[in-house]
Amino acid sequence: MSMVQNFPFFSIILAMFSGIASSVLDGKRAKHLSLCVIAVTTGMSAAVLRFCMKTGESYTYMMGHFPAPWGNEIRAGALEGLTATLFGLVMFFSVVGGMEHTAADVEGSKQNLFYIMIDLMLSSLLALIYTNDLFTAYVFVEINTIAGCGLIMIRQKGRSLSAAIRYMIMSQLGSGLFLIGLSLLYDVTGHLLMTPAKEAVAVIEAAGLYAVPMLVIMAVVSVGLAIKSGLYPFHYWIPDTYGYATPTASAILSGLVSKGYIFLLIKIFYRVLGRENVIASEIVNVLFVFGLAGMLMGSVHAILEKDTRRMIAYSSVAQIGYIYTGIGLGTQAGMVAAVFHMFTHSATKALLFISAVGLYEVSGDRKDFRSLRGAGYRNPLAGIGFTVGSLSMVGFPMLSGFISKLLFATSALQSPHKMLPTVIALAISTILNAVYFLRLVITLYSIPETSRGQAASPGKSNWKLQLSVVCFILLNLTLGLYSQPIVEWIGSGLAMFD
Amino acid sequence: MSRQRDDYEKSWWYRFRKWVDGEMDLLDEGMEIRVPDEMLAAMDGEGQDAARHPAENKEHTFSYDGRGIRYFRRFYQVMSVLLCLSIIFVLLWTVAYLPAFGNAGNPDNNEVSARYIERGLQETGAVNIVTGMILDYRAFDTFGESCVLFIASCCVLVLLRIDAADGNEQARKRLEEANDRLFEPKNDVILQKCACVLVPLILVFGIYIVLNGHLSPGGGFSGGAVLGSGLILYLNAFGFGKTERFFTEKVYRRLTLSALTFYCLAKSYSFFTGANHMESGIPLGMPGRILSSGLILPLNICVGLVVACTMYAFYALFRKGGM
Amino acid sequence: MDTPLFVNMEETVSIILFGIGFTMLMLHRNLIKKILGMNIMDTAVYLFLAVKGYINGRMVPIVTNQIQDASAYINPVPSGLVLTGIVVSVSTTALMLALTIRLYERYGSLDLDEILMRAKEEERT
Amino acid sequence: MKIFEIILLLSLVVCALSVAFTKDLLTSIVIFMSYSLIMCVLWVLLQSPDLAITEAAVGAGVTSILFFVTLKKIRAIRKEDRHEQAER
Repeated sequence: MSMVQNFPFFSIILAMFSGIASSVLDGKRAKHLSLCVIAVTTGMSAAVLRFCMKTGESYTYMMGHFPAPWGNEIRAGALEGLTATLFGLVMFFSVVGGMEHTAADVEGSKQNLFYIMIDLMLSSLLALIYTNDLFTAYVFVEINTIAGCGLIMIRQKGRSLSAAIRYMIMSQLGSGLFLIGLSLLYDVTGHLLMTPAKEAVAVIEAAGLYAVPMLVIMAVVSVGLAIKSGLYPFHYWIPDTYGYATPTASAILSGLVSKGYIFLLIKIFYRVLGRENVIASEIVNVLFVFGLAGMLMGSVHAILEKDTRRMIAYSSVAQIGYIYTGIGLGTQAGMVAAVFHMFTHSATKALLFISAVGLYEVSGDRKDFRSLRGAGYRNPLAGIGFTVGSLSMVGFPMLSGFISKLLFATSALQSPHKMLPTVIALAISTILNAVYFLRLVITLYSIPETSRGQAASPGKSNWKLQLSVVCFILLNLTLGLYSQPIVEWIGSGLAMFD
Repeated sequence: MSRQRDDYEKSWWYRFRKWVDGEMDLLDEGMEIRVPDEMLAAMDGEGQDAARHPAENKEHTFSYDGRGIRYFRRFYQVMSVLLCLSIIFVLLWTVAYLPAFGNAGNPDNNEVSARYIERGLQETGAVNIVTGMILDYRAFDTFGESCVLFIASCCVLVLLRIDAADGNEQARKRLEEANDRLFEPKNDVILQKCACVLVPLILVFGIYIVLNGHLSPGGGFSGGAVLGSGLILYLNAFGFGKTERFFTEKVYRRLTLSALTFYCLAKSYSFFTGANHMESGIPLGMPGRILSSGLILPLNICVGLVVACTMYAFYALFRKGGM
Repeated sequence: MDTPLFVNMEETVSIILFGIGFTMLMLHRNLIKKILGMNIMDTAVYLFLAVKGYINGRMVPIVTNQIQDASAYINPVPSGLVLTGIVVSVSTTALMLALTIRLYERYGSLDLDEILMRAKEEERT
Repeated sequence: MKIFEIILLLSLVVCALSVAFTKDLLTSIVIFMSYSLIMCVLWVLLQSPDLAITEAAVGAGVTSILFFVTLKKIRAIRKEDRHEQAER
């Protein structure tokens, strides 16, 4: 067994341990520790990705002395490595970009607690990505939820407390449904590890037993995770949550946390329930319909919104809708598109949140987007970042959003029944996206009518934010320009799932 | 500039520009500013005026808001009741198709539980099979669970701890208000006498549960909770002055840190050796003895410490915003 | 008496309890009631799991008299899962109660709708 | 034994419903505590003493204490508010 194969385990344990150790460090040391750990785990995930691409197959890793159906297990393949690497990058840049604001938003003696949340969030995301055990997934879903709640309410100003309780209530509804789904699944299969559970499911399906319970399990698990990731009819907590948290937290919550749950859902579909069974059960069609509704309604809400950060949050609702539409298409190409859009969205949304903060800084921190008029001149780099993010969301060529829209359109063409609604919704939603994002961009570059611009402090050189904006832009361009190999990696990673 | 069209104000471009400026909505009615016609018709004359000029008369707009919210709430409630009923119905329908209760041939009684029972004693050294399972076979879950407890206590710290060290006047005032213990009658004799008898018993019982986790029902979690409730009783009877002598936030942090660190290192060692097919080299001892079953006993003690400290910390933080 | 719902009456009851808890968590406007509902929902799932481990006429999974036969003891797996679950639910309960205290300090109400409305008003002014 | 189990299950449902419909918060917390205890007895019947002991310590013990403290805290805050209003 080569050393690289230990890396998934090392990265999870390292992140957890740094969280535990941060409880006795002061804020500054905790921050450095957390940055180091994020960088190291990202490097490890990249090594795992390289290893899996080289050997061309995935591997499982025993957590303890006991093999598959008895002990816990984690599993790493190309898709896991890629996702973990990308999540690590996004997390690192978000933490760097929002650092100054974190220091301002969080009380002095509670700084280290913020970084504990970040560390444990990282470890739970990694565990959700790598896990091969359903109950481990449940435990880490809970860690993820609590850490997310901590990240929201650590800025105890504005509406963040009421946003946090709303978030907790919705998440607990989701967790309850997910847990009862797991219990039912354990009841009919007798396994908690994904590989033997899948074999048991295949036996059950072949014998035609337990048809009703299987259907209900699929429905309940999907609905539970959909509530937690904020699919359209369950999206009420999203705007408050993303709009009032500290910038790092908004970027991480919108970019990574909801994606972690979606990744888990895809993993359960492929590795436990079996893709054919899920497609045959019509559950994907339900997800498809809600995804389409989310695509349209999220954009409409965003247009009616005046606060920039809430606007970006509503746009997240629309993007989550895209991802579920991709899953709902039920084809391999649709799944690839969904995963690619997951990456696009986590890179772009984090960029938008971080650069929006950079623009607020120079415009006197008011909520209304009109105060941003001319901010693009006062903080040029953040303006460029925001423009790039908006264009990517709209689907401008060369940027990552364009590729994912292209993938959605081509995959829609392959499934005849769902082609028309997908393409129409894609077109309408693109236009709506263009309307509200371009409005913001125009506002940024219009000359302020009064001399209010001078009143607001001209951009202090917050080099950390600038750096992270540059890195995010580069990440976005990389996803857009080198999409071919990434799409191939996703394809081969999904193939390893079976 | 020279020539402006008469109907410029109605043109789309004008509207678009206004909308870009955020002064009106692209949709004709301006959703946030004006009230739909039916709503206006339903209101009386005074209300109509008020609704037309929301800025002038705040209270009336509020009543409109209230009505909208009430309609929305009614709709939301009906929909949620339907949703909940359908969930219950669907799950009950599922139960009808599940394997029968208490039947040995059910799918969940398979080779997994068989191996836990038949070889658990030899492989983990624990007489209590459940403890052996959660601390050895499926130890990663249990480690995650301790982390849930840890992060929850961190969140409660964020929410309720009040720091007066900065010399912040407001914080000090909040600290005084938060400590409601000050206003209570002290030295309640009945409570103190009872506590004198009960606290040692509870603590001894808790320690027994923790130490015998691998031999009898119980273990770190239940024993820790018992210990924690014993401490809470002590606190209630004798006040913070007594407990602060041996249990401050510093002690809490150090105990939790060392227990979780030991847990983390021990489990990392066993995961690492297990995955790389090496012998762990930890003796399992004679099954049934108190000093047996390898790492399970120290792990139980660690978990017990963490749980006891966390439960006490929850209570102290709820009570006075500090420890 | 032989209907499946009666044979599986423990499961039936646990599902009903789950429904009650779910409805309370979703619909009750009082935060403390919501949290109670969450607890009821969680314990209902644990009851469901614990019932799954039971086998008629078998013993507690603690090795006694050196008997190590799979047909002597009940299934230990659900017990382990529920033990983990109970601790998870007590942590979330503590967190949500702490949030409730802070919300009450701030907005002076336990009613979630009222809290949300006051939060909105507070922002407007 | 079956009868005893049926009675316990029915009383669980009754307790849960009365937690949901009781107006007074303190009463509903006490009922919730008894709900936990009934659950604990049921788990003893289902041959899982590990669960029963944990539920008795955690569910009926610590969770209920936390609920009581929260309620007490809220009442204290309410009283303070009233005092302040009276002073004005």
